[in-house]
Amino acid sequence: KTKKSEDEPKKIAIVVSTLNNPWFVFLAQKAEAKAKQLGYESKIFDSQNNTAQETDHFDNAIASGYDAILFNPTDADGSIVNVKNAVAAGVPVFCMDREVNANGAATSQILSDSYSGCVAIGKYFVETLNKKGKYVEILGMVGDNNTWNRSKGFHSVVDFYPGLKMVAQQSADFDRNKAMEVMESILQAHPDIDGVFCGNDAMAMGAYQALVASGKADRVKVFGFDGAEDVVKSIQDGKILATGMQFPEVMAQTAATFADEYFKGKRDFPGKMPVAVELVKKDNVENYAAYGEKE
Amino acid sequence: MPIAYSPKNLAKFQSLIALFLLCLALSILSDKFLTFSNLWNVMRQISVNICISVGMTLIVLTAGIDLSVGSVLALCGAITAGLLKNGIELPGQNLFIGFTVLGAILAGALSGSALGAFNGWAITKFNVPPFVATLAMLTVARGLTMLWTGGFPISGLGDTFLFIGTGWFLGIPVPVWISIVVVALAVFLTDKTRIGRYIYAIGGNESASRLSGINVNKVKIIVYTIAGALAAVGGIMVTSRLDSAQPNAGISYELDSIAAVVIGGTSLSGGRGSILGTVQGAIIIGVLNNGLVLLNVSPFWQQVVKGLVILLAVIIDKSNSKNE
Amino acid sequence: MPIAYSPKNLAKFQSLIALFLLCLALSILSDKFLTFSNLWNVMRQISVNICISVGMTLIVLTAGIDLSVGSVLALCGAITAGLLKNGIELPGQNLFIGFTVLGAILAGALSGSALGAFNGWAITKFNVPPFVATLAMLTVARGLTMLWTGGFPISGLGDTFLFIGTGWFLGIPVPVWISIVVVALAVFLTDKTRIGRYIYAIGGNESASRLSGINVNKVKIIVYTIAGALAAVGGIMVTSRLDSAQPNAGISYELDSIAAVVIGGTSLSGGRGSILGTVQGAIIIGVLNNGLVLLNVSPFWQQVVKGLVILLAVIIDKSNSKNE
Amino acid sequence: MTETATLLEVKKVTKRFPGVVALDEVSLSIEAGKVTALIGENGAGKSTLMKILSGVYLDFEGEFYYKGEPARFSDPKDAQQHGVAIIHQELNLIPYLTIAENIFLGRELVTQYGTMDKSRMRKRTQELLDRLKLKVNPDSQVFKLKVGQQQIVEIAKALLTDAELIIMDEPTSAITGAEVEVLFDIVADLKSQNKAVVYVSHKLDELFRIADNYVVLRDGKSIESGEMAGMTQDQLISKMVGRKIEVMRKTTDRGVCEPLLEVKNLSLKSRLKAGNVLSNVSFNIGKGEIVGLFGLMGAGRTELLETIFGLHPARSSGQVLLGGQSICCDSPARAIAAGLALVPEDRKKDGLVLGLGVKNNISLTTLQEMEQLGTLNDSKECELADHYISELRIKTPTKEQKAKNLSGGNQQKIVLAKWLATRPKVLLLDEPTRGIDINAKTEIYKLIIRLADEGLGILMVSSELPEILAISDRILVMAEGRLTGEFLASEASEDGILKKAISAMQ
Ligand SMILES: Nc1ncnc2c1ncn2[C@@H]1O[C@H](COP(=O)(O)OP(=O)(O)OP(=O)(O)O)[C@@H](O)[C@H]1O
Ligand SMILES: Nc1ncnc2c1ncn2[C@@H]1O[C@H](COP(=O)(O)OP(=O)(O)OP(=O)(O)O)[C@@H](O)[C@H]1O
Ligand SMILES: [Mg+2]
Ligand SMILES: [Mg+2]
Repeated sequence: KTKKSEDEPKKIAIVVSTLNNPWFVFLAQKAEAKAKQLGYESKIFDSQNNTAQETDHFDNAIASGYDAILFNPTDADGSIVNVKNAVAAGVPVFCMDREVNANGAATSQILSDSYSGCVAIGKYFVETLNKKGKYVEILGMVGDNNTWNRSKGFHSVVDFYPGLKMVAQQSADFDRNKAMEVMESILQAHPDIDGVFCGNDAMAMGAYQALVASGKADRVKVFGFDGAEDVVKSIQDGKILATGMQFPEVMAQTAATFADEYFKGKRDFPGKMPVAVELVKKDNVENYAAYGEKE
Repeated sequence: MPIAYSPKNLAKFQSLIALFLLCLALSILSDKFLTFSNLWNVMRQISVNICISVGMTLIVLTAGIDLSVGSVLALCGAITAGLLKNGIELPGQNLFIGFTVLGAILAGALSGSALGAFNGWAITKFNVPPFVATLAMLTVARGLTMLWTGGFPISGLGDTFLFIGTGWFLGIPVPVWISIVVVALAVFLTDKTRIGRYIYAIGGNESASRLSGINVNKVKIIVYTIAGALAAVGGIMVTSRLDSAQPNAGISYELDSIAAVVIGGTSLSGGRGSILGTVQGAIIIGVLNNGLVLLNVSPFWQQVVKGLVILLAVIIDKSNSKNE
Repeated sequence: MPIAYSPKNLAKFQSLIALFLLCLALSILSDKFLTFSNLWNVMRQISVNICISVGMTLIVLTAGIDLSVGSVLALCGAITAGLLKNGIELPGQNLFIGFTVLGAILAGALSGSALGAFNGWAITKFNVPPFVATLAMLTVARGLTMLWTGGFPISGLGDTFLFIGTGWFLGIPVPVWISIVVVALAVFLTDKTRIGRYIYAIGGNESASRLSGINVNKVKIIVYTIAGALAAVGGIMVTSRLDSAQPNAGISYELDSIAAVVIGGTSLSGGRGSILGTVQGAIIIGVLNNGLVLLNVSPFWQQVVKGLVILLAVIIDKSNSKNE
Repeated sequence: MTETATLLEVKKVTKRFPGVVALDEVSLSIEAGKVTALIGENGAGKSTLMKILSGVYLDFEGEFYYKGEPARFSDPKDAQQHGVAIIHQELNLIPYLTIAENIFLGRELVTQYGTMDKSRMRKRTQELLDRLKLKVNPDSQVFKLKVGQQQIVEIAKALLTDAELIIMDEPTSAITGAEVEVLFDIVADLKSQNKAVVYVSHKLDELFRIADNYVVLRDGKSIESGEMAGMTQDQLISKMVGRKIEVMRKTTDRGVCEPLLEVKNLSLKSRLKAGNVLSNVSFNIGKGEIVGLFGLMGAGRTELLETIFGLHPARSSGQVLLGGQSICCDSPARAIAAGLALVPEDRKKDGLVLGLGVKNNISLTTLQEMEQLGTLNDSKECELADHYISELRIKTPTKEQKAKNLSGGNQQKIVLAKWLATRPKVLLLDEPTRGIDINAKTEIYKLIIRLADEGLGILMVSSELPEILAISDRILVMAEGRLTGEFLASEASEDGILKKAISAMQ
């Protein structure tokens, strides 16, 4: 690696899994803002949900002399190699939101616990549906492990209640439009459902709109995950029941701060630092804004 | 109506067998398939694809291709939504321009036409292969969408605007009306006007068309402009249906749309095909998507089944129109 | 070497101007661009695209297209990873078959060939347009990948296997070696063998080729099989590089790969083009991706710039080879 | 007509293509009310000149005067509007459009609402087709027509508007007999309306019938012009070629010889309708025998050759024997392996890969022999190409030149070359001299005769009776898918053959 003069500001790369989803745009921008605020040059890399592209970004970032990487992995397993390579090249990696499945590979991981978040949603789901009824699950991308983390967290609770029957489980790729269309078709087959659990908030909004169009919005309870602006507002208005609020800004800022401390010599970072996912529902929604707590 | 008597289109509709078989199978497998509400549902879902596929058909008939439809759809939807919600604030001066629903829609449609015209211009002026020119536009328009929206959806667009995507008129959903009008105009264009004739001629033999005195470049630019405008219409419909312009709207729509065109019997090498064939292709895809969900096929198997059914549908149609 | 003296290829390389200009601009704008480590970087990054684009070139030369490369890549990577990690357990009987690295790789490559052969079979036997047949395969192979992996990546494949994607040999990264070998073989195939000549002939005039006694269907099946095998090689490389087979790997690779082919001057209507042109196209795309990162262009602007540069590159090449 | 006004005057026009000077300071003049024959060997530059006059090529040196004014048309449509119509040598039709749509392409009639007036266009088309005596539906798609019918559509296209100057670049290359007569009537008609006609053709006897003046081009230069009256064929030929050549006429009669190819009860079902395109066709071809196959347009000759060559295995029945052995040709590859070769009727569509070079086209059928250690051997290929380029006198700047840049006649020679390279036992020739100049024709006749002498059996389809009579040992006549007559060369007469060819229709 080329040695740099001391007065040149250090550079921080922010590699996020995708920018095709506002949640990650928010995460990336907050990380970038924090890094800049701390006096570093920083740049966002978009992996476009493609682990191979992520590898390219890592190679390019290391080759062009970035000093730290704030990292939102595309895949818990597929990204391990990248993290290891960077750390081996002397570039610390701080994971945000999603983890990589290797202990001690990353310098530190600041994680949002989707699984437990969805456990909480599952509990609330069971409660609001009174332990019985038909429901629909709309999954994110089938090949994405976050999809399954969330689904498993949810089912780890809900499957204990035989009165709750899942009549359809379909994928809508985390996309609002697809979720709406899938929901429209499901409603044709199952007009009598009581609840919908969606793997993210964009899909929750799409499903909700399909329900509105078929006049069932007030009967069917919709649950999302993420804490997007639309959904927080919809919870206030009583349209959507609940979502799992993640705290991208907290994670982003923590990661940037860790990088700053790393440059200043600190080395003992927590291997994993969980940032809890909070259940947002009608009675606590006033505490929250988009992607976080109200200022 | 011009649709009725054109022999070219009648011939096309002889190969509806695959669609018929598909519908038959679905109505046996699910009693929900052949209900009015579900059929409207399918029609409404495919209306966006029909709009953009009509434009795509025109382009493919000239032996071109348009990969940028999805991005242009997203950008124009976002432009319409942005103007509607925030208007334009001219920086520096204290000037703010608000947009009515109609104004915003017009602006969106015009942007689509402009992007399409740019495609056509690059293709004809510099002789760039349509694949490359529209691939470049696919990337550029997506980037512009991200820049315009900042990567965040633009939501809450007001009830008037929502009418376009969710309203009903004379018992038919508004998006279906829109697609009917688009299809009728396009059939009229291809069957009854000189431009339409030239579109077929250029796709059939470009150099002979040029020798016949046809202004090939002009026709191509017009076609790409129309396709851009129709992508914008699609974008406005999607935005209105969702009450939200999604920056990632329309990703991979180009494949769906080309699939509708090709399944509908239009040849990618140009000169042969029809708008109504494309409509049929879009319906096959739409019915299939709907059927797989109605039957609650697991998402894992869905793709396998979908691919095989599409292949089968085309094989059936092919072997049936062989004696053409 | 066959590469050196073929006049066809020399002609192709006269239009390297766009690539040269691009590299010049980048090395002026960033002092990191022209470093060895960065150039190896670029080469390693494009090696997968080169592999699949070589197969795509052969197909496009016959006037076909293959949309399924990305899915086939994912499926074959997953098959290799799965066999390597878990072997096959025959249910019922107490039989377990383990796989060596070589065995797993072979199985992956064979699966790719089989999928490719299926494409070719559907296209030639039922006269299905390549676009439709491979679109169906795109969906089917993705579905099969999901079924095989259960939607989860398969990771932890052992150091031997990782050598393919991450190792170095004689100072050159192994993936680069692989792509060099693939390119050399393909150049040999197209320039020096009968099949290669037939590929050009079929793309140039299929009916004249058939009349000349060429077994058109056989050649096409071979070509699709080769493309499938190369997609599998790409999939194995990606999997090895990541030490993990991703169910979502390769999405939209068909566009990247067709882009490399077309930017490299191969005509989508068949019969004209070259492997080395495609390599050049892949390099342009790779250098551009790399350069935009080095120059610190924001990701949203990146797409805009990337689209425009690709358009420009093709325009420069076009206007330069006009007097051909 | 007595007045002779110069309608068009060409002055020192030069046109270069990469590597070729197609026209070299050509000057000539064309008079109204006259038919000017433009003659010259293949590649002499005739078509190139005609394309310049009709606004297709815009970059050339020199100038021409039209109606006394210096003219430079901006595009084909401009030329059309100035009254210049052209029938191109190569068919320029849109395959998937109908006849009516093709004829009106670029000049559609519209109704008062701006939509196309299909019924009026259809009617005009029907009138034109009637005038040209082409009995097909104006709504049939052009790709379904035979080449000859397509050529008539091209003629109709040129006749649609009232042009002052009508250029006909080999308008009869694909049509015969009655159709040619119809065209000549039309030409006479045009002449009487004081229109100028430029007529390009390699069929010299046609020129003597209709042309008033001649202009000779050789190697891109204008050699001579003058009045047709008083010229003899031999004089014209020697002006064209620059030397005297002898027009072939076969003398020896071969008599009976052992059968090489036996066709028994060959039938072919129609693709479109019920019934047969070929019904129970049986005949033999002997070793070293040249059999001419005559018939009117659409008689089924092309389909007969194609069926023998294994192109329609699914629809055909019957037996083909070669040297006493039944050969089951279900694909061209099988047919070639058995020793058959087919020179197809439409060289652009079925004969050549236009984007490949001369060399690669020639070697396409015999690539297997070009291999050494599994790779193609370039020097073998060059050797093969050089051999045929010189043997058939193919005029091409290099052997890498793309086939599409050669003149029509030279393209035909490439097709012949690639089939001769397979060293076939039986050669099936479908209109082998279409569009070929007299010199090359003679060479091809010589070649055919030489091949027959070497023991090949040759079946040659031709629509030119004189050609058939000149070189066949035996003549078969077809009408409506049946063999209706058979003549020994010594007994054959034009009259007798024609009678058999139209017999089935009555
Ligand atoms: N597009 C082209 N590119 C390169 N060379 C060409 C092109 N068109 C014609 N030529 C060359 O120009 C010369 C004249 O060709 P032209 O077609 O005018 O001949 P022609 O007299 O019409 O011959 P024919 O009787 O065979 O039709 C030939 O040598 C031909 O190879
Ligand atoms: N592709 C086709 N579509 C429609 N009709 C066809 C087709 N091919 C052949 N026919 C018909 O089959 C019959 C025989 O045609 P064929 O080409 O064998 O005749 P031919 O004697 O060779 O005539 P030509 O002199 O025009 O080549 C004709 O009636 C023709 O119209
Ligand atoms: Mg000519
Ligand atoms: Mg014929």
